[in-house]
Amino acid sequence: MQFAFTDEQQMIRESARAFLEAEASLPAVRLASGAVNGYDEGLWQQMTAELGWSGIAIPEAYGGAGLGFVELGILAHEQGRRLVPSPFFSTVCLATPVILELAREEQKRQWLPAIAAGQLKAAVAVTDRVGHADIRKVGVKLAQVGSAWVLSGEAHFVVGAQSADLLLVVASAKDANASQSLRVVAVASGTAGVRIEATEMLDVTRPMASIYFEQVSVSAEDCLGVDIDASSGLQRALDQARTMLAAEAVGGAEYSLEAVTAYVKERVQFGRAIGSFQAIKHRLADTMVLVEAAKSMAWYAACAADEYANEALAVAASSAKSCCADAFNAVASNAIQLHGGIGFTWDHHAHLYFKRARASSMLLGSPAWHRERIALGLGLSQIASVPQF
Amino acid sequence: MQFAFTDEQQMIRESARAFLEAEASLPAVRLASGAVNGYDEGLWQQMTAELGWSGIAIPEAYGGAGLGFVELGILAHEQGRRLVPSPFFSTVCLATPVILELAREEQKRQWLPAIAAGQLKAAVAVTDRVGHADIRKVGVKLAQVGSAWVLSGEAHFVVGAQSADLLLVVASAKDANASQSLRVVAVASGTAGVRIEATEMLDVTRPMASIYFEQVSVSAEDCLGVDIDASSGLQRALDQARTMLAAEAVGGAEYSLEAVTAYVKERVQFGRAIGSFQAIKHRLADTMVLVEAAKSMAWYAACAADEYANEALAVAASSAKSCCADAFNAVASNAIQLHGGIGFTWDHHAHLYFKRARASSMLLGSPAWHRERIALGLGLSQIASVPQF
Amino acid sequence: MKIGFSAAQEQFRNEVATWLAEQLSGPYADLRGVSSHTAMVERRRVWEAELGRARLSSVGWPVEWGGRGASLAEQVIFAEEYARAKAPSRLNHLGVELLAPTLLSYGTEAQKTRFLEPIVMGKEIWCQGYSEPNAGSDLANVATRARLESGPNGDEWVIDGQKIWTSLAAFADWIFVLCRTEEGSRGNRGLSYLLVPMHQAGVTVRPIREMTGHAEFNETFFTGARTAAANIVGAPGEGWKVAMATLAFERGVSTLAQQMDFTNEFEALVKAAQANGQATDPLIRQRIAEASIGLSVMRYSALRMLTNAESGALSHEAFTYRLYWGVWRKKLGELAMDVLGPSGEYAHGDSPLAHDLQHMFLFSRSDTIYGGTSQIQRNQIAERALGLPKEPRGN
Amino acid sequence: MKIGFSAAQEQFRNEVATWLAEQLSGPYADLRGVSSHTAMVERRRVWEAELGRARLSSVGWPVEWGGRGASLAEQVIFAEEYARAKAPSRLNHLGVELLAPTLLSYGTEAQKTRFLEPIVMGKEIWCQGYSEPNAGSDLANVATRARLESGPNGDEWVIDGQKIWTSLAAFADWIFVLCRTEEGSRGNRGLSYLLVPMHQAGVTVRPIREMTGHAEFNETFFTGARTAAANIVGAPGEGWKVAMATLAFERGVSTLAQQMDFTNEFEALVKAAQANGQATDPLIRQRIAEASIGLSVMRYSALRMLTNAESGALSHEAFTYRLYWGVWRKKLGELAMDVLGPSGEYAHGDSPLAHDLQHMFLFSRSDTIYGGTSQIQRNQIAERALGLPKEPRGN
Repeated sequence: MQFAFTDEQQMIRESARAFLEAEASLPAVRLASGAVNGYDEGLWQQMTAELGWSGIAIPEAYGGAGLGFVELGILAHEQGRRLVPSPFFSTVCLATPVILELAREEQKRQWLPAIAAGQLKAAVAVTDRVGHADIRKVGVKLAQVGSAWVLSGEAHFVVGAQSADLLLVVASAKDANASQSLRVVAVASGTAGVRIEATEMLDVTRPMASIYFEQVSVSAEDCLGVDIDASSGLQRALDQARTMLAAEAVGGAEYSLEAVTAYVKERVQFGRAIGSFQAIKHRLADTMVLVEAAKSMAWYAACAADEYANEALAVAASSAKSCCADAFNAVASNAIQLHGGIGFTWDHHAHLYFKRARASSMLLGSPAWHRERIALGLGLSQIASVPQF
Repeated sequence: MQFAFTDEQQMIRESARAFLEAEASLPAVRLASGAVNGYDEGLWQQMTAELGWSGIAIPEAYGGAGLGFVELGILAHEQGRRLVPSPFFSTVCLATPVILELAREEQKRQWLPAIAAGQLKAAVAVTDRVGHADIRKVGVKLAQVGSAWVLSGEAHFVVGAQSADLLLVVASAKDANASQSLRVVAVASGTAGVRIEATEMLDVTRPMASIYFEQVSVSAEDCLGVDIDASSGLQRALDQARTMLAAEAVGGAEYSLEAVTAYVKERVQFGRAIGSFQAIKHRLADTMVLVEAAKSMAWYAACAADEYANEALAVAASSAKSCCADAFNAVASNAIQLHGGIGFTWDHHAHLYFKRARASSMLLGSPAWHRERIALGLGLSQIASVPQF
Repeated sequence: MKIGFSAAQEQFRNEVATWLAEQLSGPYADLRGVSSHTAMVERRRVWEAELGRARLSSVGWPVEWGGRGASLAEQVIFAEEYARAKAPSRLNHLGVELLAPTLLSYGTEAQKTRFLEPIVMGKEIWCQGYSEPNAGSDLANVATRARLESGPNGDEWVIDGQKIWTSLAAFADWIFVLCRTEEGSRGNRGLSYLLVPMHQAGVTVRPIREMTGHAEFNETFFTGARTAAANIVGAPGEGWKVAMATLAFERGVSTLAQQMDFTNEFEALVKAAQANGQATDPLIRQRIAEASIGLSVMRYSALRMLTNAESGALSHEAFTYRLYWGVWRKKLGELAMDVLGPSGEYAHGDSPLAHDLQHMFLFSRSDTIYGGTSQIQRNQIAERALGLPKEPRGN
Repeated sequence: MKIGFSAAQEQFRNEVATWLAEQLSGPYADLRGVSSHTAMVERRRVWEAELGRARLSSVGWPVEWGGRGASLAEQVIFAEEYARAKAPSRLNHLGVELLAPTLLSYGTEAQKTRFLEPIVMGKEIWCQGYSEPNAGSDLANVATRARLESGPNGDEWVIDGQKIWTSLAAFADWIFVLCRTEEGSRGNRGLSYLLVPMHQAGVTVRPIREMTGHAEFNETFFTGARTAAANIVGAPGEGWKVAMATLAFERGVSTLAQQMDFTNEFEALVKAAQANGQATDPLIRQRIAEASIGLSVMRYSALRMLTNAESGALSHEAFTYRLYWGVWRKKLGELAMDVLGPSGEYAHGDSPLAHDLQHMFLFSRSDTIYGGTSQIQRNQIAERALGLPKEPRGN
């Protein structure tokens, strides 16, 4: 038990912060979000090929640094501070855990070194049109037709799909014997019958797309793993990704608080810095309480992503995801309020954080959905009516 | 449309306030709550026989003043300011509307003039052991055995039962043909087989009791009305009583706010009246927003109790009940906080209001129960899981 | 105290509803449901004139100024029916609801004669020039200057400075401006309330893009802008008093129109929740019920406020009303997004209904900022309604 | 960063758990679950001594003072197991957790020798004399006076004044008192930190009945109370510095014990909700989940805080922790009452479980008041952690 960063972790954090402060200013972030696929490929290459961020949590055997989710979380947190648009979340925080949990050895050897080297970008397609957070409600079907397999249906809110080389598609499978299971199918993004439609989102810093599968032929080998239901491994990987969203949210919340604190020290009204008014002071104090609480949760959950078995991880991940999302929403909302009129304008950074906070809180399960999941995890008996997303 | 007190209503308010300020100081209220049956019979006689409060909303034909729920609400509001313990709520705000809605003409002639004159006290037994707010879950059964009727079961949280002469017992009835209905049965409190057990409550200002019915023989004539299901009329009467609880809660909230405002102007810390600190000022401002909102709702609902048909009244009553209960709870809670340590002591008035606020909010349906009822009233389709109380 | 309407009042309701239905299904069908500040401006000028001709522009005004001298109850009815008919939001609401009452109280006879008729007939659209970059919450810190100069057109005020958050400025014909006319004065002294034509070289308008993506507010720059010496309301140096009176009119019957817009937004939200199944979620239901309670609170608080205002008193609920609705609507916005779920995150929603709700959510973030932040509102309540000590100014 | 425990640590856990289980099912079975400040005092003195003999009174203390020099992880483990075993709440927590660390930092060798052993062995129970009727939030306003006098027993401090909210004073043997030793001094200057025996004629204790119906706090009156001149911690006039150091120890490992109590309360609430069906109410479930998140927040915030404190820094989470738990527990109390429903309104609940939850609800109203109100906490956070300007004192 050692609930503090090691020296190595501290160093990773400091160098990541220094790098992003130099390379990912907020104007640059805005520019990147308007670029093709919504991110800056040059920056991405620096982050991956040069700095090795994409391989940080990949085992050394597959070309990574062999570290864990705490180190990955540090990188997610620093990118969250800057809202850096990049394929980092989709490829490194989401697809990589899915591969590590579910893929066969030869699949790992094929994909992981390429991800670690910054040469492969991946996305996970798991959400249906409504946005259900329950993986039993995926919108893609995998059907056995004779000896062939066919993928059809739609996936939505797929983070990073536009730029992905590799799509990991979660599908409900029915084999020739009509037995049901959940599968993850690897599909190259250029495959015939796969149509990727970029969707314009309120949060411009995290591009998403809808993907339509029209009778896409795949083979049994395209499934991750061999003949096993993917639910348990997928759930674990999703929970790991949720802990990374939590760390990222804390980064955004932390930056929002710092920026608005600096502003209220400068802005003068009634002949005083507005930060001298107790109403402002107390509001920021309450905000800081949320941020500090979220930090504790995010790092606890990052540890859990490494150390805990599935059920305990589920509770930790849901706790961190909802707690950090709520905190980020509240902080970003307060930041607009305390900036006054200027905080409501397009050119100010405040709304970018506000929109990212909301978008993140709706990604992979809303705070309410996660709280219901925690209740279930606490042993409170199942009920009829649960949040949809 | 005239949403302001008439001169007459204004006069009723002023004279009631002056009377209670003279006769019902907070120490007197404490004393009364420790008396037999938890109230001051002398004060009650003044309120009824002398001032005619118990007959204010009873039609002139039955010895009352023939006014309505707005006037009754004014009296409830003023008593709420002082937390006056008395049979007023049980007899005048609850039992009287039940009688007016459901009783036969001869029953009205028997009871209403006596209530108006302060000679009859009544209570309504409607809640089961769990405290369900749904009248379909009453804990008393009325069964036809041959040509006789027998009452058995329990009622709990019966306001004013200790002091009541007349009990109006809500029972689910099954007649010889096994057809079900809801009935209200009038039972004198001394009847054999009726056992009234006073229950000690957190809120000492509103005495309650549990009533046990052990094979109590009644006749068909003891039922209010003739052979009709009482649900609809009972619901209306309960909704009218809820609007009076709302008015009473607003009175308590208003007084709490006035008292704590006066305190923060006097109490000095750090060389300043604590009411000069913006944190305190803003907290009280937010509190006042709640109180003013609650006032608007309470008077709207009191009008609705007179003017609206059942369904619209249900929404108005539920809105006012939950809004005013939430406001009173918040105000009373803030009052303790802003009084600091002294507000937490037994001898200070703050906890009396705090406990009354909570007790009232749980009486005849919690805020959550009422909000669900509003949702239903808005046409949102029925759901499986609703609040129990 | 009574909430029902009389038969005569219901008759008035019927008349208004019929007229509106005819117009909005007939010649003005294109304007039905138009709510943005900036859409279809020219058509809405025509609509304003139509309302004026029917004496429906300001039913509460005296008959001699183009109104109907309607009672409070009738004004309530008009506001309800106007919103129910989904009539377009009032282009000239600043003229009708703020400037005109100010002129009726503080204007000269000549000013009333000159300005009221074009307002009531929709011929001149007004905007408001109060806030400045350094005079937001601290409005008395106004720095825009005006000086009286003689010239070929007689004495004129010459105005220099910058106003901000001037909604409607992009097409307004006139602006009422709070500016400093006494050199070296500070705070709320030495200010004057001027009426200035927008269509002149000295006035420049620059739209401000908001976080909604739209530009409903503007910056307005004055560089040697001019207006006749007579276009001052109240005496020179008494502008603060007049400006505060104008703000008080924000608590007028216009609030009822706004409430009906809120009701429409609420109903859209309920519709969305029913469509996507969220209406069966117990958590969402609670919040919908809470929002519905808020609508009633606002309605009956406004009625109390208006009734009390008739008797001249600024009563408690009048202080709390502004804060209440700002907070309420922000919560409504959050509820709307939770109802929509992930698909609410599409930049323009996935349906017109979703788009409107999303826009409401984003725009509502300013509801606790403009026209006095919630922090300023709480100061006002604490100091003026509760009598707590004043917040000290800095140096 | 790692949250799991090592094998050696799990071994220590096992040892502690076994010892506690033996004691609390054997000789001290009567003390299991005793949590009130004021219950079974004499028996709990014996228990304190038992803990001392087992070197479990203060496992983190140095070995020479009766502790085990336990690591932070081991202290966490001890706190967890102590609470899990439902061992009685620590009678001498003010001595063990506040005074002793203060003496270790600021006391003379003679004071350590005199006072530490009776604390660790449970022989002398301590209480705290800080707050006064006019020195609550404004603690520096202390008015209790002490002057040095010569007498038959040598030089002694003679103390006059009144303290309030002195929990445990009814049976404590000693009190540490903040008092004014420089005539005419104001604010935080001229104060001293004295150790005063309670069992003397000059000390009178009067219980304060709280809204819970119980009297867990007291007023303590000093009328010519005496203590030896040597019983001062730090120099005369430096009492403020010492007192503040004592308060900082409130953020120590004792917080872990408190958390485990919170966990027990939370679990009782869940049990009640399962028993009466409220656990199937989606609204209640959300709030239970939220409360559970708060438990994790507190646990991991405390671990961050303690880890950082080891390196000497008072970090951000240390400022926010106190406010967090006060607010959290108040919400837990409200949730408990909503879980219980109408039967929670019975004066003593309708079961022992309900009674405990109800008492927690009522008592929790003071959690945002005592030891610095939430308002004071927010000032501290804003000024010390965020660097915002200080609140000015009056006159």
